[in-house]
Amino acid sequence: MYIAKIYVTYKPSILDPKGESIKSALHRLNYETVTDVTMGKYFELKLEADAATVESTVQAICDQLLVNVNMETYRYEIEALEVQ
Amino acid sequence: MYIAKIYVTYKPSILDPKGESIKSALHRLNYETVTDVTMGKYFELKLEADAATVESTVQAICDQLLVNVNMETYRYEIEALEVQ
Amino acid sequence: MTELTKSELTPEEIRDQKPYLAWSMTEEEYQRACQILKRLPNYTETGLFAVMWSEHCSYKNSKPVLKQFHTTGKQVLQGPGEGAGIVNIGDGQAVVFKAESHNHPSAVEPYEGAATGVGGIIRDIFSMGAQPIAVLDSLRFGELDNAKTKYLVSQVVKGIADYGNCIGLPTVGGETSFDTTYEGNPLVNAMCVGILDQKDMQVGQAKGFDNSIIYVGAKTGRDGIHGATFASEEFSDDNESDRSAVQVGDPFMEKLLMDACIEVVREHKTALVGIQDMGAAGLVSSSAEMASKAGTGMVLDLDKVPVRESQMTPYEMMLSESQERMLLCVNKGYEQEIFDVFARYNLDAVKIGHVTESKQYRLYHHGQLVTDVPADALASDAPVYHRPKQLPERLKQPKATQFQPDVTDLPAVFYQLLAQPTIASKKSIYETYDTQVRTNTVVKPGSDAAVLRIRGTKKALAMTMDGNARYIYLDPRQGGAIAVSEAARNLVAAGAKPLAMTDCLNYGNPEKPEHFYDLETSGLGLTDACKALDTPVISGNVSLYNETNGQAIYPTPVVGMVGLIKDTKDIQTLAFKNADDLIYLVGTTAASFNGSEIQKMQAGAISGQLFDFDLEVEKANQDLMLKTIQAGLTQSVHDISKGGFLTALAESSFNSKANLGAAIQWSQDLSWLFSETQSRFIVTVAPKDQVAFETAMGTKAQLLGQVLAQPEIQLTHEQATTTIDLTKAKEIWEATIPCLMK
Amino acid sequence: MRFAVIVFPGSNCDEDMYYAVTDQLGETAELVSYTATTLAGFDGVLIPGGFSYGDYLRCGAIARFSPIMPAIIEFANNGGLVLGVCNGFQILTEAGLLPGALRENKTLNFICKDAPLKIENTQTAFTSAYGQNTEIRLPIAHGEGNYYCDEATLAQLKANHQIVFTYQDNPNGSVADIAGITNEAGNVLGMMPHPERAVEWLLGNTDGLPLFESMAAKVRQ
Ligand SMILES: Nc1ncnc2c1ncn2[C@@H]1O[C@H](COP(=O)(O)OP(=O)(O)O)[C@@H](O)[C@H]1O
Ligand SMILES: [Mg+2]
Repeated sequence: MYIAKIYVTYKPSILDPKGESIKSALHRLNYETVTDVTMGKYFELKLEADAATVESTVQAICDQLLVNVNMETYRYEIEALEVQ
Repeated sequence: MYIAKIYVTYKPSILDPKGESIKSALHRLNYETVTDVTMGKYFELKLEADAATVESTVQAICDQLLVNVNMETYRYEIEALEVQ
Repeated sequence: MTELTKSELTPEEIRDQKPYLAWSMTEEEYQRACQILKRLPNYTETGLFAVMWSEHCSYKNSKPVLKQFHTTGKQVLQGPGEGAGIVNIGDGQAVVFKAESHNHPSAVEPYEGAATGVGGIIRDIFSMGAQPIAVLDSLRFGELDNAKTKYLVSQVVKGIADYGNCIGLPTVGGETSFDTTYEGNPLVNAMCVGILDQKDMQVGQAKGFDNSIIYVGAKTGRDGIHGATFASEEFSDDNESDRSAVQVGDPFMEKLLMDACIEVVREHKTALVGIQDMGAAGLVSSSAEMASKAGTGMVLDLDKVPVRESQMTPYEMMLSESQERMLLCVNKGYEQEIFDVFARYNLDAVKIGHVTESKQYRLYHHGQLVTDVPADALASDAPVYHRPKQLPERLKQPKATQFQPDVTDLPAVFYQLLAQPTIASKKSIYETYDTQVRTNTVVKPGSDAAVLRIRGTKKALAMTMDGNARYIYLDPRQGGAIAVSEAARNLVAAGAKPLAMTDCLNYGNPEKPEHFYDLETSGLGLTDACKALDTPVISGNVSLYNETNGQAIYPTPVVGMVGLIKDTKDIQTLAFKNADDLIYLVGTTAASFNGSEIQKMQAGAISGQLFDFDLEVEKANQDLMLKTIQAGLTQSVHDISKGGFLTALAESSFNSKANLGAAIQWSQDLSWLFSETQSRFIVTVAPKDQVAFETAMGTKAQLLGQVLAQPEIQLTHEQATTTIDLTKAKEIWEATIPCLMK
Repeated sequence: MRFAVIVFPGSNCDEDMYYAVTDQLGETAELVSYTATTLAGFDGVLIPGGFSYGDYLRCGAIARFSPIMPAIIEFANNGGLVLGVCNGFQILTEAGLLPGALRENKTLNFICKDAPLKIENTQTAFTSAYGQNTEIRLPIAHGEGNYYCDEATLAQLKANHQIVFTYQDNPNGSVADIAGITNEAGNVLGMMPHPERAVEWLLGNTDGLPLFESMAAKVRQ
């Protein structure tokens, strides 16, 4: 059993209206020290896969479904879970 | 300069319809090994704060704005960035 | 000079390496640019010429076709050429509308492509000083039998929904159809309608020497660079990855921009000279056009342009298609009051240049002159091509006989027809659109046309988007005329007098003579009907090169039309109102099957020579229908289109509040229940109005039966009665698209 | 009576609300900017639908920090009538004036249609003009109207009769079919359906009008 943690964010050139609007809200709340906000997606997947294939499966899932490769990039971490 | 990475997910007791819908989509795509999907939000904040206050600032930002504590939980990591 | 500009090719390198070919600029066009300048253009200048001379910005291939359009009428206040057209609706008010395609961006990135399509067309409307009141969307996809198409449908619909819902404009109508021809090349056309007091009319001109050019709205990023040339190219599998950053829409920003611009137009008339949105080819297109139209020149200081990313080159800034930006020309000395308005909306407003006498278009960057070209050369003097045409192979010897449907098991055929995605209910799509925000929507999606009242008056506007490409594929001229007629008929059915139209001309590569034939000939067909029905073209948009791997879509002109309802009491819907009302068929039916839905369903594809169509009959039927509606003699009116009489009859039942049905005596051939003969309406009339209605309509209307209290169609033909279960039929009709989308 | 209709950046049902209480109800109203800091002189506060600040983080999350919010909270705490519709409801929950939260619809889609509703409590300041056990239809138009609260809160809502409207045919997954609730004191109502869109025969529905009539009657008492 594995858990994959996947972080998806916009590519640098893509407008991130959410991040912008959160940043201005934080400035209005006097968190002036915040210079940059990006908002992305976070996925946790549990997989019953074996060590040999888990990484390629996670990658395929990202490319095919979770991530819009036109606009987004991603990174992931995979951890083995103790089987209960 | 610090970077805070913040992960927000629904509390475990709350049904996550997006996660469920992604799981069924993955099953339709024959990723049968995926047993569980949660989807959350991921924020990256850059802060010009000092070591003494950065953590409390990040916590306050989460509690006040980024997270709805009625239904969401969060965790975060803070890293110092090299000043350029 | 900065690092980045240094790495750009020199004029000589451009001449030798010809990067412009990859920007869809031909060798002759490059030579033409050299001649105009009497020197070699630099990198930025070459980019400006390439994008401004693209089909998308210059209409260089379609201009000869557009020239033939019927564009005048006493109702027209502003014809084609500005951001949108304007039509008089009396009382000092006007309606403003335009349609636009976003096909290429939506094929690549369906959510953002569709969303920014909606955003773009809304900007066109408020750039005329009008308050947008409604959005419509016309969508065409491949068959719903594969995951890719389902993905496109869901994302396009979500993109339209999210943008319109968030900005707070109701999406009130449109059409959705499915045909294999659109598989690699979906069509996403959006239309926006606005209202204006005639005293607030605006134009996108930069007049008056030394007046200020002010940039407002979102910051400029590297998104969509060369989007306009990209829209003027065919798709092929090998350029899939080679695309610049996707444009992301920000409807929240646009809401602020819209409100601020309308405030400026209404309340700062002395300050404002001209206003234009930054659409395709962004800053260069808006500024060069504003100067060219006014016969002036312009100087812009690119260091003042608000940017989102660092180290942007002049080339990138000028060609960026970042969304939610506008360009204003403001009288010298009045800048501050304009800045103040935008500041209240938390929007950037920055003076980036001024109008000059010289007619030159000059750009400075880091103190250097980086562009110095005649403004007209970029805009009004772009090349125009008269493309050769050739009768397409498919039209050479079409089979004259009409397809004969097999209706042995009539209910079964009918249920199957209702399960064709093009016929099936689109509720699962339009229910994701806010159709009521602004509380003017009297008739919501699902009827022939949407109707919005004009607050404070007795008037209302009816609006629709229509176009049956199958007919045009079989007969470009007649098909073109039918597209306009059908739109007008939908408005008449709602109780409106058609006023004028806009269009999206979606075609294949015009450099191929057969496609140019389709474009030109269907254009003539549109014109025939525009003249006959007095619905001039007041705005529109051309989308060519809709091809994937060399295969073009059906020639698909989409017509957007708006009509005026003088008194809200005349508003009609297609829904049956009361049991025992009489059911009439207006117009005559013939065997019209080539190009029909039933031909596609039973034969697998459309073919043959299109059925006959008579514009004079169309005009006469519409006029009489409208007069009779205005006389208050009708309970419901529905135009008959795809699927024919029986489909239309069922739709009137499905939309009725009390699940009403119909008893019908049919004396013609049974299969003609599915005929798509044009110029027809189904009308219900209260029994008390029978005599008056029949007197008014004369031989045009034929009594076929009456409305039933229960949900079934009892169809009597040659003494035998067939019953169609409308509860079952409705279930099929409503479940089809949601099921196919799973 | 005099209503304040609050306008946040991104509000888009503000004018609809304004026309509902002026043109249709015949009372007076004023559009009040989010930058205002006082509500002196108003008898009722209407927080309209829309997408305040784009609803980019969570619906209503950013709007609740607007300059007008302290005045709204004070107005509510003094017993003034506050109605939040759609985005207004979301803002009221984010601001803590109402319990719970609104999440994405279980269908994951925006839904715009008429929803049949049951009025669970006709004794409130917002529903007294409706008859007992009335069933009404009001338009809904939202992507995030799925009401959530924990068990304890739900029990309290029930015990205090704070649940005012429920869906007959739950469209969005709301806990206990909840479409609208009041605060404990009963002077703050949040609801997802749009009463201001149902006040005119021409637009096909007047089921929303008694809600505003109830508010006006309460103020005149
Ligand atoms: N994409 C859409 N957006 C909004 N409304 C739509 C859409 N597609 C269909 N509709 C609604 O459904 C009705 C029926 O659709 P359709 O069968 O395509 O129309 P028609 O044949 O009358 O032109 C349309 O008149 C319109 O009100
Ligand atoms: Mg129709």
